[in-house]
Amino acid sequence: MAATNRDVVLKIDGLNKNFDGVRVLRDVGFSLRKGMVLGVVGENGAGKSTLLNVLGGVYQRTSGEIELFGEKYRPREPMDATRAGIAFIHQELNLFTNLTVAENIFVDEGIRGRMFLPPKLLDRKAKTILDALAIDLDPAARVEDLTMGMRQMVEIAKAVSKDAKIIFFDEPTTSLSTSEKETLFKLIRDFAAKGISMIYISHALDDVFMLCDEVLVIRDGETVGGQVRSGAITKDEAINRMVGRKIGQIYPYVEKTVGEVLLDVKGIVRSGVLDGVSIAVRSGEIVGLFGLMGAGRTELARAIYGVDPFDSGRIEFKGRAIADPDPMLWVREKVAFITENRRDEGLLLPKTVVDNISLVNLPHMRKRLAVLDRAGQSAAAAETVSKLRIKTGDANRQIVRNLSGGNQQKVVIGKWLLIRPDLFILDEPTRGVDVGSKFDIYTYINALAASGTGVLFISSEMEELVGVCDRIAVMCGGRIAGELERAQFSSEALLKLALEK
Amino acid sequence: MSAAREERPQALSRLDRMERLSEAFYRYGLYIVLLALVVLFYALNSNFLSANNAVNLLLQTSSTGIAAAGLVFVMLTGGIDISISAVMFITAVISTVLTDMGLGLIGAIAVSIACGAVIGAVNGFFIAKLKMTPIIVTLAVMYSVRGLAIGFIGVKTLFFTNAVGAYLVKTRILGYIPLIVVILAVVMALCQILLSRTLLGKQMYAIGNNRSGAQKMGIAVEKRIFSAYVLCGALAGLAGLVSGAQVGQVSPAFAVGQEFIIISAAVLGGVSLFGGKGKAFPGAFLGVLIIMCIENGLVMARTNMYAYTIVRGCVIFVAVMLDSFHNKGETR
Amino acid sequence: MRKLLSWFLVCAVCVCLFAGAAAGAEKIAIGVAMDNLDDPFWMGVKKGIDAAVKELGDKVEINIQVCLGDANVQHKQIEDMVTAGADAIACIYVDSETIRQSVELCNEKNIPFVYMDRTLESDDEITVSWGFATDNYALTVAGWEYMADYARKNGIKWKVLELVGSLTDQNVLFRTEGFEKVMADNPGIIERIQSVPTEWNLEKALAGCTNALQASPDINCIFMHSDYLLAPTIQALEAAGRWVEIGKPGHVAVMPFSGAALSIQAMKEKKVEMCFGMDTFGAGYEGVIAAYNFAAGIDDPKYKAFVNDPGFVITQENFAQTAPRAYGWE
Amino acid sequence: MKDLRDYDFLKHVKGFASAQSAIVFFIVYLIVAALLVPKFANAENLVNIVVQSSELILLACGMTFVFLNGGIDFSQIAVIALGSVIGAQIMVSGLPPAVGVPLGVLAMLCLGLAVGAVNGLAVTLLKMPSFVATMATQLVFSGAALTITRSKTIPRLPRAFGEIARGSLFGVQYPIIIALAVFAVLAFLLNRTIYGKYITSIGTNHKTAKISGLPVRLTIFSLFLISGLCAAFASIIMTARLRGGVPSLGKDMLMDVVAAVVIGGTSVAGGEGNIHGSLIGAVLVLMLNNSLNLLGVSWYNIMLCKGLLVLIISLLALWQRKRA
Repeated sequence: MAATNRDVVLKIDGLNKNFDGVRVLRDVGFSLRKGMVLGVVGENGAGKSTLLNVLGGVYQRTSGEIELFGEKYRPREPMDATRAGIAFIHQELNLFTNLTVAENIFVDEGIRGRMFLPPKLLDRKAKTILDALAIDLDPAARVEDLTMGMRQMVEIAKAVSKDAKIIFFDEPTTSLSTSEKETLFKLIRDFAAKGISMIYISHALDDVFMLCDEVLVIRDGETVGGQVRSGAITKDEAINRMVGRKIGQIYPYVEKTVGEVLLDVKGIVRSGVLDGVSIAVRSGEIVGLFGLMGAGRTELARAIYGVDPFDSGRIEFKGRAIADPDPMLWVREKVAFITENRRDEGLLLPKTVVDNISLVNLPHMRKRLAVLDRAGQSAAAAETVSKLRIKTGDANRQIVRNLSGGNQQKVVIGKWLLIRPDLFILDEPTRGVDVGSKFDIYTYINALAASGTGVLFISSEMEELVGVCDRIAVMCGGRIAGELERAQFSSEALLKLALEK
Repeated sequence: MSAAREERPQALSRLDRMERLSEAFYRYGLYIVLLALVVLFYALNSNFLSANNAVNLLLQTSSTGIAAAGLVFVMLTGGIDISISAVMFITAVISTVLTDMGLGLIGAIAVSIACGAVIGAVNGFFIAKLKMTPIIVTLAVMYSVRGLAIGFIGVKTLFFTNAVGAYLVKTRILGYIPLIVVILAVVMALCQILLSRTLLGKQMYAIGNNRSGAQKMGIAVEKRIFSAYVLCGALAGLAGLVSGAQVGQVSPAFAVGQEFIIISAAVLGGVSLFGGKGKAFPGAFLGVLIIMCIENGLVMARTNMYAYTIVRGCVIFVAVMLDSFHNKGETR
Repeated sequence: MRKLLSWFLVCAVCVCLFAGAAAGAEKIAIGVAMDNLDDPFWMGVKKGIDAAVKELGDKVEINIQVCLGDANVQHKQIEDMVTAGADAIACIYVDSETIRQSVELCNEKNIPFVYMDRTLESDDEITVSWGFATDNYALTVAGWEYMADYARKNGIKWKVLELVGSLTDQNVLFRTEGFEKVMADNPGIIERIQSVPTEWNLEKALAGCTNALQASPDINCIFMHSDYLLAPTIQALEAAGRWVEIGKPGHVAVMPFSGAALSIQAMKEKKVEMCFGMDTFGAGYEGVIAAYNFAAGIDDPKYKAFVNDPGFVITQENFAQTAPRAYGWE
Repeated sequence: MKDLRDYDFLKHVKGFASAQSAIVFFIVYLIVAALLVPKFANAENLVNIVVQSSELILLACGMTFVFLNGGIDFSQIAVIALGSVIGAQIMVSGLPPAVGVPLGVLAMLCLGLAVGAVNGLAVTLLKMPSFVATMATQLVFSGAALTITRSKTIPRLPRAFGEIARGSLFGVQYPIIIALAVFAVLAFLLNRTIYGKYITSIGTNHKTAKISGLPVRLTIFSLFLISGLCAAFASIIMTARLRGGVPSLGKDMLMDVVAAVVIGGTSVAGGEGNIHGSLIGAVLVLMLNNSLNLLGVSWYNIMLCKGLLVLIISLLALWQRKRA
């Protein structure tokens, strides 16, 4: 189903993007022809989503040229992209649960030239769009009552209602059932036939090869081997390009004596998210938890730490059962947890470095009674700043909001290190962090493990886990797909387990 | 693997059924409560259900109903406006003074709506543009407007018993429907149409549901919130005119504390304090009816005269508790 | 904390120093503490005060404060006036019990304290210099006796709806007691059907009145504690089609209290049988003059005994002579 | 010689940064009023103002704690009214003053805690927005005050109780001593203890605080207890001053309290603010009332000034925060 016409719809060359000094995209170039489906694959954090966000006007590019239908294209905000005919189906959908399907489709711009939008008119208009796409959805149904798959169909219908000529899909199939996936693929083939071009990001390689005309592999923000016809590349070769060997990034590995089981989690179930997960972490051991987007790693960590509820399952810590886990309880048990979302759940942005670092260990920073040991706080903060090599001004006055991403993450780690944790759960600790800070973070983790602390290291970057961990559990679809000992480590093996469908 | 996928949608639907059950109770609960109240008070005093008591009830709900309809817009976007009682006061004052000077009814209605809209715009400016906290802004505006209005007339009590006031209260359309009830019906209809049939209304629901999502999608969030406060002010202005004419006398303590009654009526009517949920008609209207039934019923049942504030406080507490349970607010 | 307090004291002291002594005041400073001004009745009293002030001319420096019915605010206002060097205090107090602390304060600084419109007896703890007030109890009894005779003459029984003002107001309580006494004296003739609380809130008055007329259509007399509540009552009666001249079917006898313009107007239109009249002008005028005399040390026999003005009852018969005494008379 | 830049005299007191704006307003207004308002700037009047501001200081301190979590407490007024009534009831119920007065005072404090507890539970467990929950409790408990006394003042409380408002120690009146003592304790709690850090951290970001193991629910619950307790202390002083249980006590103080806290620099968004500013804000509000009264400005214009003042100062705070 090769694209018949030759005219290029979207041309990109030399595109760069960096965040806080970290180069996320390095002169990316490719072209998208009319009616063509371009598959973009790569590890998590390789820069796939950033690429789409730049094209979709969510982020501004640092440098490089983008040509859309032959003219220069510089989107300032998502609305510019929509007006230019580009539609963006995000991984977390952008819908309003209190409105109906039809209302969601027309809520941002309504119907041209119509002041009144009676429900009957909206439903009729929406029905025509849905029928054109052979989507059997009741336009009057409230989005609240729809499953993930149906909601995705609404986003797509919304894109088509703006007569988008180019549609970006960012990990669309993570929480779809097989039948819902089939309808999506049929839809994409119809769009292609109608001359709509699409960029399809997914880590489900089988889907990509089956669906896309051409495939582009991205690793560390660089395209590897350029656009290739999907027939001309095997799955293993694609994985190889995706994985490759990272030059210059060596991962410190330290021999550790592994002690008895610290954390023992059995059969955690949370309907729709976790299907009976069991995992154990021993003292002095770094257990990696790998998985792709939507595999349920973050949900597992949050369930264990008591931030989110779960339906059933047993958690034991140092042999004692923990009935209903709660952060306050874990802090008393000296268990630390770094969340994936650093800005909203890890830091007090408007407060100073000292306030942030001494946040968790506050109960122990006191003189007599509850009097704050201010000097102790500053001393502990200063020690952490120097030990973790955090680049910051005067810790008492420096506001955390103004620190770089890497330094902010170090502050979060520092805050937990103060309680000298016996168990440390880290969720994507190195995401969006410069290479130097990444290395520092690995050394802290190793130092911790060497001193007998158990570490549960959650990441979606294989090299990192392979380099640092003693054991890696791989999650897929809310379940442990398998565990690899250090001897059996290989990116290919990990990816295979993660991709298992 | 795919088996796991298959069985997940069923799991969701079990959750949905429980959710839908509470949703249904929540939506029809209003009618049940209203019915229960009517039956209770009918038992206590037989002519509670007499025809002109019903009209009298509608009359009493009109000014609160008009203001509650306006408040729905603001509450949909997740905000609140407690300056509405001061707006009612200042428009009652202005329309009394102007009608004494010869302004007609239509003029009075226009002036009241315009004056309310201006105050709404002030609220909107501080809350939408400068993103300040609605409760504090509208509290400050409430005191400023009431002070301004009393300054305007000097510390006197005005009588709104001139021709326009009397006309507004006395005229009956088609023989028995009071003009004020017609105004209430028109306002309720317009608000509900605006909410359910226009883009502005839809976007207000959207903003209340997911403000950052609306922002990302390109909806003019600031403008919509600003217009919500203008609408709320305008309708509070109209409510002030109606209430002033009904009571006949506008003293400096006019409509003090009315904002809490209107807020609780809206919340009782299913308008959520956390935004994104609620209708003007039947929602807010039913809420007002319930509150008026309670007040009216209390008088009928000759209950102890101090119990009013206690009952009103309990009604508000229960209404908001249900709302918080249902819509899970953040502890603020 | 230490730093803050030191700053605080430094600037307080420096301001006092350079501000120097307040201008020497030969004039006599009179502080007038009023409850509220939001009602024609209070405006009637103010007319009296303004007349007195005009009469005393530049011999007197007046400072009128209103406390919106908040006892604590009134105490502070009197404290402020005393601190600012008032020579006499004339006061319409909010709360007969809490005002005693302010009187004690004035007694300490031997500043004469004069009450207006609301009685306050001296006793071992406080000494009140003088006061002018209406004897609400006597006035209510007189008015209701007139109504009782009226009922006997026309052979009707009064089924009364009592619109209660705010129960923190001493005068209002006397009115209820006066009414209850006459009701007790004329068992068959006067019967209270319902008493509706208004807390001086007009919406409540309107709703209460309307609902009461619904609940008991047999009501044929409305006794209200102030004609501040007359307008909503008229609205309610009009809505029920019962705001008609005396003698017409469905007529309800309305008994407004204190004699505002609306009541006088209604009597002119023969829609109201009678009205309790209070001498508000006297209260204001005499109060300020007495305060001035005590401050200036003038010994005027007129202001020896406390005045407990019996007020007057305006009826359709004596309308021509007594109505002009009402403050609502234009 | 220490470099002048180091000599930042506010540095020592941590929660002090934004009290600077309050102090500036205070001094500017003091001087303006001293010049323009006759009879304002004399020692006796200023002392009178400070003593009269004791109850507002207490209420403002209590409200500051609730503001720090981005909430608001409307029910302080009900605590004042109901506290006054209950305390008075106990004191006049035949018990000898030596027993009646302390018992009455204790009852008032307990009532403050009880109302605070109800608000705290409503906000933390029932997840109700604080402004509506405290609005409802305000209506319920002030209604209760009117019901108990059938809105009649309970008169002639024992002289000993009256002394709380009139007596003085080394020339300093008791009310201001009580106010400053409570202020000192609360300032110490907020700026010098771990509990204070909990409050500001939770106010800044609920999620981060929760995940860092801070006792979020308990702390927020305690804020309403403190607000209720402060209102109880204020009620004691006001009731003692009037020597009567007044069911409508303090009914118009809400705007003064909010004005005092906002002038004091406590932002309404939560997590930012200080108690020193509220103290200064309270005295400033009293100065405003006193000076405008002396000028003969009528009460409704004062009401207008306070409303506008809150708007303007919130604007300035917003602008300052944007610039910082």
